[in-house]
Order: sequence, then C-alpha cells, then structure tokens
Amino acid sequence: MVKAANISVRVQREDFDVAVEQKRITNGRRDIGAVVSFVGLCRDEQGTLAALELEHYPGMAQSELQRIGQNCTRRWPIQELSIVHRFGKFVPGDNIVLVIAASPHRQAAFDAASFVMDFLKTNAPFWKRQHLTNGENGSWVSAKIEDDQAADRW
Amino acid sequence: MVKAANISVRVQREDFDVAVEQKRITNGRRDIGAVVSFVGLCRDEQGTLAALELEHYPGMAQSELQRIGQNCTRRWPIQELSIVHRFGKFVPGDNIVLVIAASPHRQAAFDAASFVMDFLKTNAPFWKRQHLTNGENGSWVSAKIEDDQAADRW
Amino acid sequence: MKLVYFAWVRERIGIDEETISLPDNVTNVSQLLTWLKDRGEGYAAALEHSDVIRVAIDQEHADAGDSIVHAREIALFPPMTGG
Amino acid sequence: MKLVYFAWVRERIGIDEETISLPDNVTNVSQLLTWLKDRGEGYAAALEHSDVIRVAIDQEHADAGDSIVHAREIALFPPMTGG
Repeated sequence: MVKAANISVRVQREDFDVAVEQKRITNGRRDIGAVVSFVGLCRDEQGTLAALELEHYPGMAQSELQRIGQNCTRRWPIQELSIVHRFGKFVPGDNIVLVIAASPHRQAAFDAASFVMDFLKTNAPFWKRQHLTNGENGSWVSAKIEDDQAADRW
Repeated sequence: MVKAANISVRVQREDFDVAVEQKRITNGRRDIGAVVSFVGLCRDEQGTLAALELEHYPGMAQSELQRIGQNCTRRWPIQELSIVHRFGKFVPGDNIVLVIAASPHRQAAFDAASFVMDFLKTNAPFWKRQHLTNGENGSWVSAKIEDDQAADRW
Repeated sequence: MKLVYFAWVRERIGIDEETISLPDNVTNVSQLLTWLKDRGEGYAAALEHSDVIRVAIDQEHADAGDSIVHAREIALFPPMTGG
Repeated sequence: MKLVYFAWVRERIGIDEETISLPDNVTNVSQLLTWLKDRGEGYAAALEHSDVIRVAIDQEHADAGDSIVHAREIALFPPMTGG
C-alpha cells in the first residue's frame, strides 16, 4: 500500500530550485520508484516578448492548487506531490511553475504531474499579461480552448 | 518552427545529478516552455530488497537508447532530449535512469518523456537481478507484460 | 459583501475591490452579474460578455446558479491563464 | 561469427561470448536458435523456451526470420528489464 500522499503547495514571488525540491521529496526514502517533474518556463520563440506579468488571487491560488493536488492524489498512488507557482514579472527563460510527483510506478507519476498541470491551467486563479519588445504593453493573454480540452480528458 | 532536437545519451556507472542535466538543457535559452524530467529509482517497498544489479550490453545499450530518442524527436516538437541510464549495483533509493525532454509545449514534453521510458523498458538491453535481505541472491527480474502493453499504446 | 476583481475585469471596472449591499432580489451568481452590469460604464465594459466571466464565492469556483446569500467574498475574473 | 550472451542466457550457457563457424544451412535467427540448442546441456537449458529469447544482430534487435549471413556479432538475451 502507498501511504497517504504528502501534498506541498506554494505560491511565491521567488524563484524555485528544482534540485532542492526534488531532493526534499526523495531524500532518505527507499520506497519511491519514479519521480516526474514538470517545469513551465516563460517562453519567447520569435523574439517578440519582453516580459510576462503574472497576477494572481492570493489565498484562492493556494487553496485551488491544494484542491487540484487532492483530486490528483485521490486518483493515483502518489507518495509526494509538490506544486510551486510563482507570480510577478518574468523574462523569457524564467521558471514559472513546478510540479513534482513521486510514486512507486512510473505511469502514475506521469499521469499525476500531467493532470495537475492541465487543471492548474484551467482552474488556478493566475492571469498573464505580456509586454512586447515593440513597446506594446499590457495585453492580457487569452485562455486557450486546447487547455480546456486537455483538462476534459481526465 | 522547432529546430532539430539535440539528443544526448549516456550509459554510465556513475550517478547523475538531475539539476546539472536540467541546467545544461535550459541555460541561456529563451525558447523552452516546458521541461519534463523522469527519474527512475531503485525501490523497495517491503524491506525485502538488499540490492539490484544491472547488467547491460555495452554499445547496443547506447545505440538502442539513441534510436528510441530519434523515434521520439521525430514524433514530437522536442528541443532537447537527454537520456542517462546507469549500470552496476544499486541500493534502494539510488537513481537508475533519467529522461529529460524540453519542448515549447507541455503535452509534447510529457508525451516524449513517457514514450522514451516505455520503449526504454522494453527495448534497451539492460537486465536486473535482485539480492534479497533474506540472503537469497541473484534471481533475475522478470519482464512485465504491462511494460509491453505500455509500449504498444504509442 | 466584498467584491474583488482580477486581470482585465479589474482594469475595466477600475477598482481592485469594493464592499456593496445587494438588493434582496439578487441571490445568485447570474443575478449578481446582471445587476453589476448596470452600475456604470466600467462595469458594462467588464461584463459585456458575461458568459466568459468566472466567479468564485469565498475563494471557490462557482456556477451561474449558485447562491451568493451567505457569501463573504465574491471574485470576478476572466478565464485563467496561469501555468 | 561472434556470439554474445547476457543475463540468465549467459549464466545457463556458462560463457559470456564465443566465436563459432556455422553450418551453411543455418542462415536466419530461428535456425541459429535451433542449431545452438543441440550444442550441450547449458545451451539446451538456456534455449528451452526459445520463443522468449531476444536476438540482436550487430547490436540491433532482430526477428526470427532475419538473415544472419552477414552478421559480425549476434547477441542472445532474455526480455529486457531496465529502466
């Protein structure tokens, strides 16, 4: 049997260190078989993005991520689940979000991390606005239909 | 357009450092949106396993992982793919395998890492034998039907 | 009752939050949106396409028919784009 | 032609590798397995259930009907259990 999952959720301005988070999960344990980590970064393929600003709903951001985590660990045999979501201003290359799932089994770890990301996209109260290199500032990023579809598949 | 993927494959006795591998992939880049990493560890839930020994087919292990990597990056828009597989002796908690996939898009990164793990399990020439805490030594781990099924879904 | 606004809903309405007293006949989420729309130009612009507006009651996602009678804090915001 | 063995195939046969000359009528993978089975007790034990034995020709996975005529190195091993 897999013991009840530990769920850790943080909403913060500061950067995170994937290695530190991963070590906190696996250190000294003998029962973890698979660790899947997802890092979402601020991306700029065409050189048009100067910065992203991420607004969030304090309090609800934390509790909604916790709810997503609980739904996830009810569904898969997960030993440890960590979710870290940043807010504030980002330039391309910056870390935005981290999800780590540890399980005895690889498919559960993959599914859990993927599930959390899909629901985080559609349900966690964060909003992005972009500042462009051409000086155009402040347009809000539109929600994607594909993100709703990704969450619907679970 | 996503540029042709860089595929890095290593078969080694030494441990790997997830953080170092991940940094090598993302450092100084602005075009990566998602990094999925998978770490497979030597696991012992019941306290019966003293150690695992991993035998491999030198040369073929490397080239088969490379082939799996190429099949993967042909299929998804992957920017960077790293595969590290260790051989030798392991105790519970030790790292065995690492797969990191970087992509502009999260689903591609998840699928790529999962695809590589599924085919690595069924196609990469590595064999595990277990040494038990009760002194029983050397029995070979049997291949799992579920692993073949996991590879068949792609 | 406290109302809080985020992202372009906040920008169009022009304030982060406000405390209001609702008329007795405004008891659920969709009635609240209809009532707010008439409070001025900013509200009308923010709630023009009220079907895309998401609502949270006491920091949990809510649907159009959900009761707001016992709510302490109601949030209005556009579809989320985090991650 | 060089033959290499891994895991319990290696253990049952009792050697890591060997160089052999094949008779002219052994030209594909399944003929090789049948021929090897008759070479002694260890071979018989290793290849008892020859349908589970995996074969690689020059370090690429091969099927039962694949030709071995131009092979330099043929490997025999059980189903893989890495990862």
